[in-house]
Amino acid sequence: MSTTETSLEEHAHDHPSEFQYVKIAIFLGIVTALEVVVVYIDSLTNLIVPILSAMMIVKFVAVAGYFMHLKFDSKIFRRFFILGIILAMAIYGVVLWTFTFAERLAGAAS
Amino acid sequence: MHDATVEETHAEHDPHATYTGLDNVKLAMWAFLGSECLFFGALIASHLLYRNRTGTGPTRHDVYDIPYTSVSSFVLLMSSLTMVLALAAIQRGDHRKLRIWLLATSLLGASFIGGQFFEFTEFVHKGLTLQTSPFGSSFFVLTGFHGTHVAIGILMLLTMYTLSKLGKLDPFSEGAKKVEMVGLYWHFVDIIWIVIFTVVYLFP
Amino acid sequence: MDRPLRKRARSKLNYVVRLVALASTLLLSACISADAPMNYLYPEGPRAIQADRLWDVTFGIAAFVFIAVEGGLIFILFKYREGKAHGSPRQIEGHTKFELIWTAIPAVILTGIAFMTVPVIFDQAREPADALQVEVIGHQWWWEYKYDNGVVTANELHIPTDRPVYLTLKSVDVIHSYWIPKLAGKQDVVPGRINHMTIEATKPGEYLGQCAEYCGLSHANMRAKAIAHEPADFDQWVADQLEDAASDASVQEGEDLFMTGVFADGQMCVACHAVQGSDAAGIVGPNLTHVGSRTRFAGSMFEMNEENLKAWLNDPPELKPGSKMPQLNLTDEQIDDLTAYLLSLK
Amino acid sequence: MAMVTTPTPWFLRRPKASHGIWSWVTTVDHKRIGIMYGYTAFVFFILGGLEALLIRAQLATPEGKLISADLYNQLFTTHGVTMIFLVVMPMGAAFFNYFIPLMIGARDVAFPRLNSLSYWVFLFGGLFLYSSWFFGGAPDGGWFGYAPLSSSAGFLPGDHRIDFYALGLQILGVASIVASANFITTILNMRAPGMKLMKMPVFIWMSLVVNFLLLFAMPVIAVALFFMTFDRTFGALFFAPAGGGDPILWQHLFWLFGHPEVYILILPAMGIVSEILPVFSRKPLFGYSFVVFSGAAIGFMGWGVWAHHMFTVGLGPAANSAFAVSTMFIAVPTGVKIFNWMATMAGGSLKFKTPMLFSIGFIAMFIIGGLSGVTHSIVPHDAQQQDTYYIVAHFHYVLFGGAIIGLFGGLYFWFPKIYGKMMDERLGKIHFWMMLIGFNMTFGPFHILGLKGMPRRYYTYQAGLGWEMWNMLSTVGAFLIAASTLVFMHNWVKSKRKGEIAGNDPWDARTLEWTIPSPPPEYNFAVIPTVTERDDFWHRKYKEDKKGRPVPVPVGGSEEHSEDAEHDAGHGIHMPSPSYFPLVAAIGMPVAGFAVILHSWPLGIVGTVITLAGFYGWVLEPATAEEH
Repeated sequence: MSTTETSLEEHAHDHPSEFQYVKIAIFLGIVTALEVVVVYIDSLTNLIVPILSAMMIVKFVAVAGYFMHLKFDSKIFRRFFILGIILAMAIYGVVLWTFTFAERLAGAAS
Repeated sequence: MHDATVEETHAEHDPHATYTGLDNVKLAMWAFLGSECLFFGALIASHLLYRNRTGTGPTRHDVYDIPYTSVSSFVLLMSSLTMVLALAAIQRGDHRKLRIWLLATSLLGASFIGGQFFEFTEFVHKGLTLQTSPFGSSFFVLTGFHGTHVAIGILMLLTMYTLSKLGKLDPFSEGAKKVEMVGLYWHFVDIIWIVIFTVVYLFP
Repeated sequence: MDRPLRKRARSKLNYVVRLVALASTLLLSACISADAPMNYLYPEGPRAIQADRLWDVTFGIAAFVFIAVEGGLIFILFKYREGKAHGSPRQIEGHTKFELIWTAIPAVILTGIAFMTVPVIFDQAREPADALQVEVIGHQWWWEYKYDNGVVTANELHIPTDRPVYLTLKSVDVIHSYWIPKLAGKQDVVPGRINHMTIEATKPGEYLGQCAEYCGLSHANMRAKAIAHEPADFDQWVADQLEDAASDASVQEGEDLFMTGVFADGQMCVACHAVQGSDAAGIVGPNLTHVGSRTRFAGSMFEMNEENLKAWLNDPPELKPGSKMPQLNLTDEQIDDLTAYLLSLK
Repeated sequence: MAMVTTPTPWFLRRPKASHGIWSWVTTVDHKRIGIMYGYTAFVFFILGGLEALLIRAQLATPEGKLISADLYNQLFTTHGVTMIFLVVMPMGAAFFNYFIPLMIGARDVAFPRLNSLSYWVFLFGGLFLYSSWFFGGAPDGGWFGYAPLSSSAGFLPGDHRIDFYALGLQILGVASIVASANFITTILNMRAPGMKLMKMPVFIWMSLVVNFLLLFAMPVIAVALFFMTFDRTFGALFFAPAGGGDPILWQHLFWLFGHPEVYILILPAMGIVSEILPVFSRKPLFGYSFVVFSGAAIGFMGWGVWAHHMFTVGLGPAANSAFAVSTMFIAVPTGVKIFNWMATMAGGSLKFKTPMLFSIGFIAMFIIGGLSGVTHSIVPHDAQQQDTYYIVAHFHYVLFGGAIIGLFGGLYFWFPKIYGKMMDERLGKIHFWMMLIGFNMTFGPFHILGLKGMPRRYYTYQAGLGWEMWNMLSTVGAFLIAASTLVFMHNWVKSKRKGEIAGNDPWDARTLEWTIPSPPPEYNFAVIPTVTERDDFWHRKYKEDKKGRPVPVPVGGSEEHSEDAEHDAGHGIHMPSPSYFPLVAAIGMPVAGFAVILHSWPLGIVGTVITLAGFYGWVLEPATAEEH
């Protein structure tokens, strides 16, 4: 995608070509297939969550960056979106943390 | 939806139309999508909290059919490709291609929803309903809200299709903006499914 | 010109008077404790005292800040009122050093408060050694107590003095909150979860409490009481409670009604209430084994006496909105018999 | 000017009424929508106030017999829901609507029709909530609607009261989300040339923060309310402990919304006060950037303190400590604001007009609320304070002594701009002192009641606990507040009719809205201003001498020029045409709400179809009315 790197924010229409879109879609399909394969590999027990998360993030970034043009559009859009994502992960993460904490306490008590 | 009126009142006096130079609708759309992250975040977090709370009902290992769901995930993923091709078409002013890709996107979206409907019925047959366990409640409400988003997206795609057919998506720069907004929404729904597929279905 | 100025000055004077009055009433009221059995600024148990010490320091700081800041505000209002100032004011946009100072000072004070608070939070969460274990169960709208020694009672928590009591809190319906202000801060009683709290009294006596989490129609009527005894008296109380209900021939009619009577809509006393040593083993309502020995009943709403009990049996939901105990359409005679029986259960 | 090639069908033609009720119903003018928001919020303020008076009358004496437990629970719930969702939030929205475009030099908001949608959705949401009084009773689970009391059937009397709560708030949430996206876009995109972010008035900054908070907080409560509705209506088990659900999840989701909500309520008032103080001190706001950043910091930190509402829930000492510390430190940016306001007044030439009095009252009362807030963060003692009147005292000092008093200040300040007349100063001052005294008399005693152990949400209390006198005092104070409100209403009506003519700039103020006529013309600015300074208007009027004192710029500068331009330009400006589709789209929502309550699929379809029809009309109607 090096040709698109040069595109400036003002030129929002300087998108990847249709062929590049197809290539990205094929890439996404392959990653999805890999995800499913990984699930069935028993020896990965401890690594499976990080591996799946990494692949999920790759897919996420590909769709947001290329199909949603975040890579090429104004930074403000990206900030709005990332703000939402980070805020959501932070607060819901803490919520889940307080639950596991309480559960551990309850587990110790009973 | 696009608000042509303001554009006009502004365009008269200000060639750049907005302070930031960014389109109003697109800015609001991204704000809305930021907001949606919090919405789906809450649904996903609740599901994570409850995914093992199955009571006497079936667990996720009892009901999930990973190969099946990965096919429908793939379908939704590909609908993002057709969506982006639809946008590229109208940006070239090619309404015929636009309509083809819009239709293709709607069909892919519809088959995803069809697949989800089938999956839901399967789960109910296996004894998992909204009332079975917190796992069931959170699964159906999360995926149900996602499905609702897809359905609304299909409605918007078909609206764009009809508008194009009626010649109401002109001039094409205005029309392209409308399609772009629908596209952003559509891709967002796809992105959410990427997360749901991995976190809800694939995580051990 | 002179009049409005004077008027302005007067209105500012009112302001000062009002503020001073408010501050002094606040301080004054804190001193009045004798008439307030639930005033937690006068704690009687170690945990409540520990919390109160944190309050004393924090309130002192807050009172100081209050006087300093409100005083500063009043000073500014007087000093810079229109006409007093010399001509047009200088246009000052800000002063970074001042800004940083008044960002830093509160931060430092608050850090101090944080260092003071956090250890107490952890300290109070710890289970004390050698504690009396009591399970507290919240019901809409009364408290049930189950002691590890087998005693089951309601509304009144009997405890020994100078020994920590570790409460295990459970709820059968909605969220309640268990609170005996003079002995300890409150702890929510959450259905599906198990919470704990420790209370302890240093002096024998009665300590009032109440449910503090909104729990429905009669939330206001869900009172509690802790009764602290000298250890020997407490042991005696336990021994009494463990005995079966005394059977007394003079109240035989009431007992029969209680055990076998079928009232409005097929209701029976024993469907909900238990009396140890009899066939009555209901679990919906309070265990009545020694109900006659309690000082209050119906979520501690009423003093236990003949008159109140009769009024209660006549129409419970009228006296306690939403009461699970229904209107049984008892005749006066039935009420008399039942009352006599219940009061005999000492 | 719109080229219409095919004739527009009648139902898509844009309405043209410019006078009368129909013109208000179809208006998309931000000023008219602002006024409608304001009046509606005020009507709800009266209703919420009457509920409060009933509550206070019941509690005036121990064992009060005025109202039943059942009615009391409905009253305290509706009082809370009303004051938060139907008074303070929409009153803030009224100011956003009317003054954001005026203060940033814009002709309208970014999406005028969305703006009208917000209003109608808000109105119908409010009416939907209040309709519950006629269908088996109002919500009675508290504004916080704790599960499982509210989420499971059978714990509260009445079958559908809580459904009205869950669905009503859901509808109101739609209004808020739509409005927030609209205002964020407006503030970022519609600013006059030259108005960089750090040249925006503080009120605009606070509005921006508030709208981001709304944008991110409303979806959280939406999910919680959906869960509640699913539990109640479709038998889901999200919060049902018997089925394995956890009621604490509700509390997390509720307070994740609920705490940012507190700042949603207070920040508009902080913005208003930050505008009023400089005007009546004749000095710029002290430490503009500190005030702005502390506002943004409050916005961020507001997301990290929610569990301090849950200290007694049993989250464990680690979580409690973490939230105690974060709660303590949110006092720092709040303190910064207070010190900056005081420093703004220091060295000024203070004019004690009514808006200024309210602003000072705001500061004085907010200090009390802030300090009691700090005492809540000492967790072991919060376990005593929690759910007592001490907490009630705290948040009334913040939300009444803070938000409402600040908003009243805003009303007095901007009334001349809205109606072109001055409000009566004498009545205004009477209102202020009555309200301030009544307020302290009502809520001051709550501190003492709380410390003496009186819990909240009690429809009755026994004698002999030391609460009698303070309750009576509080009740008397509540009626004093009510009386002061009557004075305000009298003043409003009287001044609107025959107040002194205000002119463009009665206060010698600082921001752009005072450059245009009062009331502003439909198009606001004949010529979009170009901004060079913070408080641009002030700098057009005054230069500074060597000592930094303001010196009037000689008359004949830019101002007269713009007067001329106004006469020329006013005719050529096309404002967005009115539309009735926002109204149509909004009507469908309460219909769908009733459908859920009645379990009626047909009605649900009707509601959805109405809303969809509204949106389709919206998309398809021409950009402007046909011209003659």
